Amino acid sequence: MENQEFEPKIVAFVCNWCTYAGADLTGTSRIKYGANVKIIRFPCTGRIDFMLLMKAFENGADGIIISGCHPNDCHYSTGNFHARRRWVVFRNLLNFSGIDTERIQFSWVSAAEGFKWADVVNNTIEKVRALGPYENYKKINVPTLFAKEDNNE
Amino acid sequence: MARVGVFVCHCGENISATVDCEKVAKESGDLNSVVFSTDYKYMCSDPGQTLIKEAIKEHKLDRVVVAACSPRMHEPTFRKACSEAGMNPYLCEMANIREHCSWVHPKSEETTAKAGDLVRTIVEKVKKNKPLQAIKVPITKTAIVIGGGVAGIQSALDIANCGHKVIMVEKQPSIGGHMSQLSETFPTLDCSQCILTPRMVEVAQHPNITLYTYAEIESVDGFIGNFKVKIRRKSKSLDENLCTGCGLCTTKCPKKKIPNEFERGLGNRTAIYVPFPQAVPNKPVIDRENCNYYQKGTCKVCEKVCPVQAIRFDQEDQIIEVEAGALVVCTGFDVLKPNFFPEYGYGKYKDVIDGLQFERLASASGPTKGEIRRPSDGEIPKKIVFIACAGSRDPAKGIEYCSKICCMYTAKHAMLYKHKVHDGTPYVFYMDIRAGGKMYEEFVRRAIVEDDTKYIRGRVSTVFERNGKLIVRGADTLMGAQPVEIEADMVVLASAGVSNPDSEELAQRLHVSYDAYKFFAEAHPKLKPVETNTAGIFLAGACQAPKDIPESVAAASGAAVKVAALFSNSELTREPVVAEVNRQAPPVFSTCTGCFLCEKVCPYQAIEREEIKDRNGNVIKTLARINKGLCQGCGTCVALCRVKAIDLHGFSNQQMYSEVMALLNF
Amino acid sequence: MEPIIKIIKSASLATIVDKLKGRYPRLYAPVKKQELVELEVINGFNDIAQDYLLTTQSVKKLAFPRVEKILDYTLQKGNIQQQSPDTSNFPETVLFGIRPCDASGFRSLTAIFNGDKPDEFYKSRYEKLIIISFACNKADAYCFCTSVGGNPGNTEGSDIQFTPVDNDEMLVEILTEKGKAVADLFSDLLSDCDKPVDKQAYLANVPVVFDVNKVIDNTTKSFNNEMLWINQSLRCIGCGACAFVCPTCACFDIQDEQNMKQGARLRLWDSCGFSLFTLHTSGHNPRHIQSHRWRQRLMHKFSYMPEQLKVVGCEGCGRCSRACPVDMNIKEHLLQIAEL
Amino acid sequence: MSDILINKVKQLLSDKAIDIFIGHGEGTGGRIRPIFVRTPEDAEQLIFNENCKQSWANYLLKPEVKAAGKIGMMATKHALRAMMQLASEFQIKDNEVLALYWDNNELKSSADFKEIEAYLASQNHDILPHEQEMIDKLNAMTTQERWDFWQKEYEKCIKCYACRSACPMCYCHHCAAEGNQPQWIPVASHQLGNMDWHLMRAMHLSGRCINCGACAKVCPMHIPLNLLTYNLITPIQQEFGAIAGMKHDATYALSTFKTEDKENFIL
Amino acid sequence: MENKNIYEPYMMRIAKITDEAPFVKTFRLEFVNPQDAENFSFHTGQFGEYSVYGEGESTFCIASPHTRKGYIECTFRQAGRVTGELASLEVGDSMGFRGPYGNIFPVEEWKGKNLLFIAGGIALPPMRSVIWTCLDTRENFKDVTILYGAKSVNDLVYKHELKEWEERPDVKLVTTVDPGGETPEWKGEVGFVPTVLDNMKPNPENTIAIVCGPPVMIKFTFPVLEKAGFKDEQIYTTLENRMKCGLGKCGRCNVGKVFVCKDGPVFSRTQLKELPDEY
Repeated sequence: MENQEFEPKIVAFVCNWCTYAGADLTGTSRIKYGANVKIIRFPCTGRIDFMLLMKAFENGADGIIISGCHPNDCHYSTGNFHARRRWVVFRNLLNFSGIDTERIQFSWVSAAEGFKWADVVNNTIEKVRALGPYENYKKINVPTLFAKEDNNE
Repeated sequence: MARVGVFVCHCGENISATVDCEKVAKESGDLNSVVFSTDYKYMCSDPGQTLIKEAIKEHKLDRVVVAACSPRMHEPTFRKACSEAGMNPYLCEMANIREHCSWVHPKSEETTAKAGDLVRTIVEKVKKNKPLQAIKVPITKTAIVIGGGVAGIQSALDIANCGHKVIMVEKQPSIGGHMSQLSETFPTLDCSQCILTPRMVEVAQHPNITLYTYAEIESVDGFIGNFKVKIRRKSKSLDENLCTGCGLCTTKCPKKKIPNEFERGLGNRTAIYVPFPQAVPNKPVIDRENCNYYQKGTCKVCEKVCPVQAIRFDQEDQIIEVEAGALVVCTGFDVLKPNFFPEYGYGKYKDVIDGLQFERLASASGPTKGEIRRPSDGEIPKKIVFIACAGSRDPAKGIEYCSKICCMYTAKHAMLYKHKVHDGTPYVFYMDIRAGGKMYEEFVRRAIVEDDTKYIRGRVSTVFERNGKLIVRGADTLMGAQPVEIEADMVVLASAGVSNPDSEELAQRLHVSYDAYKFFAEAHPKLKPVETNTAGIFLAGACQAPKDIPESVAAASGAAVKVAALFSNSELTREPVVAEVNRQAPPVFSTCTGCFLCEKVCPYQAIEREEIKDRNGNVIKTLARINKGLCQGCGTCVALCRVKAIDLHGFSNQQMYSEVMALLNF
Repeated sequence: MEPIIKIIKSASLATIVDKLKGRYPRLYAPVKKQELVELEVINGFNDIAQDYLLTTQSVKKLAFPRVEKILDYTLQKGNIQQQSPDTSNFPETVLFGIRPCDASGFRSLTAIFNGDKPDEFYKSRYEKLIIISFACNKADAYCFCTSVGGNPGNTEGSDIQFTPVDNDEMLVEILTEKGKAVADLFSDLLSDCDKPVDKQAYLANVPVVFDVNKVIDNTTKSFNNEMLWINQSLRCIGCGACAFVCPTCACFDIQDEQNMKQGARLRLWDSCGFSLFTLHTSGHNPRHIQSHRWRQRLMHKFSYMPEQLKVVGCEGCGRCSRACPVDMNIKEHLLQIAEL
Repeated sequence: MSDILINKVKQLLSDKAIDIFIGHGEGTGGRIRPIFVRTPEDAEQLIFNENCKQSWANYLLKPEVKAAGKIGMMATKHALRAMMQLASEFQIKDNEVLALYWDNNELKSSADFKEIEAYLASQNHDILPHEQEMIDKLNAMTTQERWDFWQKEYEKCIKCYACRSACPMCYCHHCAAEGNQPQWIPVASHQLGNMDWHLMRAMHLSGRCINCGACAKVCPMHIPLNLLTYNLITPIQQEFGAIAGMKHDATYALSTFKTEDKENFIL
Repeated sequence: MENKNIYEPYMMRIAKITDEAPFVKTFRLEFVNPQDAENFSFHTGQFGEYSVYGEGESTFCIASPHTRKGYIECTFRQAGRVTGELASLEVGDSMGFRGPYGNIFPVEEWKGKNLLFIAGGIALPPMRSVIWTCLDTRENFKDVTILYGAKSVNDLVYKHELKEWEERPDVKLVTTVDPGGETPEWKGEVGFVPTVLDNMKPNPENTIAIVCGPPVMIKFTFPVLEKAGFKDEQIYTTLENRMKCGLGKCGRCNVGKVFVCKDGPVFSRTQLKELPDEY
């Protein structure tokens, strides 16, 4: 029952030239999607530092969307190819460390794909909602820092 | 803290219909560092902008967040407004609460809350913004045009006519390119040389154009506006200043049986030669590989006969270094090599030729003076089979693309043949006829209807010789794949247009990217068709992909305009969104470790090496440095750098980190 | 107070642990965890490691934790509120089965933290510690407590000390009032010691390797002996393992962490072996090479602390050498210095 | 073996072919420790036996060692790979470091990258079977089990950075963990700070790890850190065809790309 | 006050901000709690730990003289995480201050003597406190000379106070900038501090020299003073090392056995000579 109430927090890391523009088109076309997703604009997927993804989970994100230009369409010609390689490696590392890669959705959304963006967002919301809140991080983050009781060894 | 002003736009009803703008403005006023916040009907309107400007002055704002539409729409507008109020424009950021919020969500608390989240995120970002200055790069107003084909000629003339200096570099002894080899051109059937040669001469005579033929690009360094280019002028063994172009040497040269490249091997030339009579410059070069003197040590006939003593056997290649602000690459294309078609017997049967060879046969200045005669015995062929898509659209041959020009020139060839051999029968095997273009379809129609060309839709499986005839065996797919066999006197292959054999090497020298077929890649296939991903280097003509003459010329003029536009200012102003490698006082110098893993990741070769030297000139450290002229600000290096020694202005680590923190906390 | 000597059956240890646990839920004892022996809260006697030399980490974390919050604050706009964490209610904590060198290690920490302006966090935590040590009946090649003034049966810093003696019996020394109060919990299990026990005979043999006073003199004199420090530290890779496992290393860092709503100022372990330890923002580093940092480590323990705090900053537990990735055996280095 | 080595090093030092030699020496209680030999006499302390598996490549960039002059090093397979990887990252130059290594019981010496590459090409570089077993075991777990496994391990970490100090590829003089603008990695060694650190380090070593295992061997808390980076070796080799430390001029796997790289996980 | 947390800062409010030079600012801080203001006292030469909540602490000297009560001032250059955040604070914002720590300039002992202040770059702030202390009790001292140098005209801090000192008849002020750092309007000296000092031919008679600056400047200034005849006990300086606690506990600021935070930061050259080169 609780999960039905649960509205996941999702951060979208997107490139300026394709997905951000695609999301603009979603807006211009008045296609609706969930308000859970908030977009952070990067110049290129190649700029997206894996540390930022880690920080997102640490600070309470339940899901992450990373999206950029389709291969060969990168505004900077190759940024997304480099990003893709890093994702392959990073996903592997996260998975190995027990971090749920199901909560990270990678996608290519072009400036023309307003519908696709809405789909990606809505599907991700559904998926993450089904997975529930990301409790693992919440357990290790909050108590160490801000709890009032003495947690030292 | 910083003094941030937040301006929430209603965008008429576009935002306020679903977002409670007043509430967003009020709540953002409670954010740390926000000293002023308000909402307004239309922020982008004149009164809206005035509102911002006045608030900046009144509340001494040093940061501005406009919560409105997409920054892709109005960021320049608001930055300009802030700049007019005396603020650094790069301290203004936009929160997109229209496209990413009000338009995609229903009217609800959540939608308003989301707008608030977006504003808070951008407020935290803008607090970490640093004042930036637009980057100014001086421009050397000289363009280098690489390749002297029709595209290069057009481009060079256009740029030169705008009043800028042009250096044209041509690999061959003469400019003119493939177009000078053509007989007539489709769809007008006007004489190729008649329209081209006057322009070739114009290039040679233009006061703004310096022409280097028999020359190649050795290296390219620098960046837009400031290229340093080394050109290798291959030795012509000739003092060009003395040579009058009388041609005596070429007639006296004892080596006369060298296959002439210009005639595609259908004619011969001498070792000292001018490629074709209308060559520009019309001065010979010595082909050292075929010259008796260079190969055997004796001869020097040309030297003896030269009335002005212009022959220089000891002349060496010369490297000249020039500075240029832009480069236009017009290196053209090549035709697929014959060994690609063992099944068509090219190279095995003399009467199987390619399209360019047919052009030479049909050319009035060609080896047969324009008569269509078989290379084997000089007979006039009565039946010619033209095979379109010889290599093109054939994944098995590794060429998946359509060479685009073959349909048209094959129709032209059939027409020319029919016009010259009235009782001849042209057959064309084709896959599809692609005749998009002004008067193109009509042209093909004419070949079929008026000139009675037999078009057979199907592929040719093999060509072989039987009783002195070339048997072309194929299938007619319109007749239910019925086998067809034609006894032909001659076969012409519309060989695929391919990239030049040295295009990959050149691309690497120019630092431009190229596709799987080694054609040069444009920066954007639609919106930047003549730009490359390296700023200041442009493309035109068939070096990008097979193109016909009008297209090449149009692209060449397009590239010329890009160059002229670049040269219209003495400085280039660029957005300061560029990466930078940090620098610190000695003994640290930088956190950069000099691993240079970033070097290869940069799409623009903007990462350079800087050597830090001690007082005695010993290198103590080698650090990465970003060339601001080349950097386009993608930030791929920033995310790669392990020590975070590189940061991207406008999207810095601090800014992005703050955004993530602000978005998720609260 | 005069130590009270008692005897107890080894078999009663389990009962003692139960009683202690009943009274002091925070009962720490060495627990075996694969290759490690860690000091952890135990649930019962069975959790306690049977056969151990030393805990991998020292016990200092109970009074000087890895991460200690020293300030709390909220970050509302225009209204920052700060609050010092409450140090008055740290729970009473029993350290059971730690070694004499650990117990005496608090001497150095106390000298640093409680001298001058006392550090409430350390002071309050330390006051709540009840230290029940076990004298060592074995030692390894790294042990050198006897060279720095300690011994395997050193009672300094302990409230109660157990020493295994013959016949499955243990000698119990009740050393402080605090210890006496604790021992009252299991006084029924204690029997009087009818004849004097030669405790020494049951202790591990840890030969004296060097004269600590020689070390103190020679380190003090050798500050400028660059080659000495370079040769000793050439293989030092500059990690902080030695400092972090050391029972007396007290250097710390202060850092803030926040989540935009609230934050905390934390005191964290730090190590003089790190190159960043002394790095100025300008890039200038007073101890710019590892040999200087190694020198600092030895000078601090064997020159500065004896002079200023009147304690030698080393208990001879040998943890630093065991933890050292490159086998820098401090005993050897000190011997070298003693023999200068 | 030790005798051959000692004689060789003596000769190198007396010929002034090298100024300092990094080799294996006898440590406390049978441990192996690195020793630095500057004179032919000191070379007597060198040993080499089946326990000498450690790589000392992390010393090649240490300022004090570099200041001693030309470096010679007893190089294990991993040390040689570290050299190649360092060379590919422009940290050492050809003919700068003289490596001694055993090739079929023959002591070879070379400072030439090509020779070392040829030797490396003839060797097996797989990670050890028990390490692979551990990785497989972890991969067979559920995500939550893996999380729990690693949290338990991270909890132990005291952030002494021995893993970083011992790693031949962690040569950055200003580690990202120490960057504080922004403070990417919490300085505190609480669970979160520890996890951040280890994940970041693993990511930074992806495609660069030469599986010497030093990080895990030196960890005073016995955290199997090497598994984090080892686990990435296979995918990087399979997906991108890259193995670290085999060529002195290799391109870093994450500095390049292929248009056909895997993307089945991208919508 | 018994269980006082030694790490708990005074809550301060920024009363005034002065931009001194590029990336250099001066804050005037007032105590939020009036009780704190009353109990607080310090003496020139001492320093403190200034903190931005959420970012951390940073060490600077107190740049105002103890003769002026009710507030303290600090001047800092924006360089790291904490100073970067400090620089973005505004008048009215809260910050923390822990202190005062360290020893003091023995101003009492200097009574009746000539004073020669020599400062370079961003090292004028610690000097400013003692300069003002002496000027506020001007009658206690004889000649007061101030030599101050910076990289360029732009980098000179306390420009308005320099002007004030320049105009005072009872102070001799010499300002200098490094060669290349001068502007066309510059009327001061051009040259490095030690060179300018040498040219000034300072008279050691009954004079105390107080030197403060980057390590390089100090290293080159001492020999000049020595040459001029200054004895070690006539020369004072103040050191800076990285600090965290300010209480002699965290273990990083020591120069040999001496903790800069406890035993310093003020040292006479006699003391300094006994210390190893660890600063």
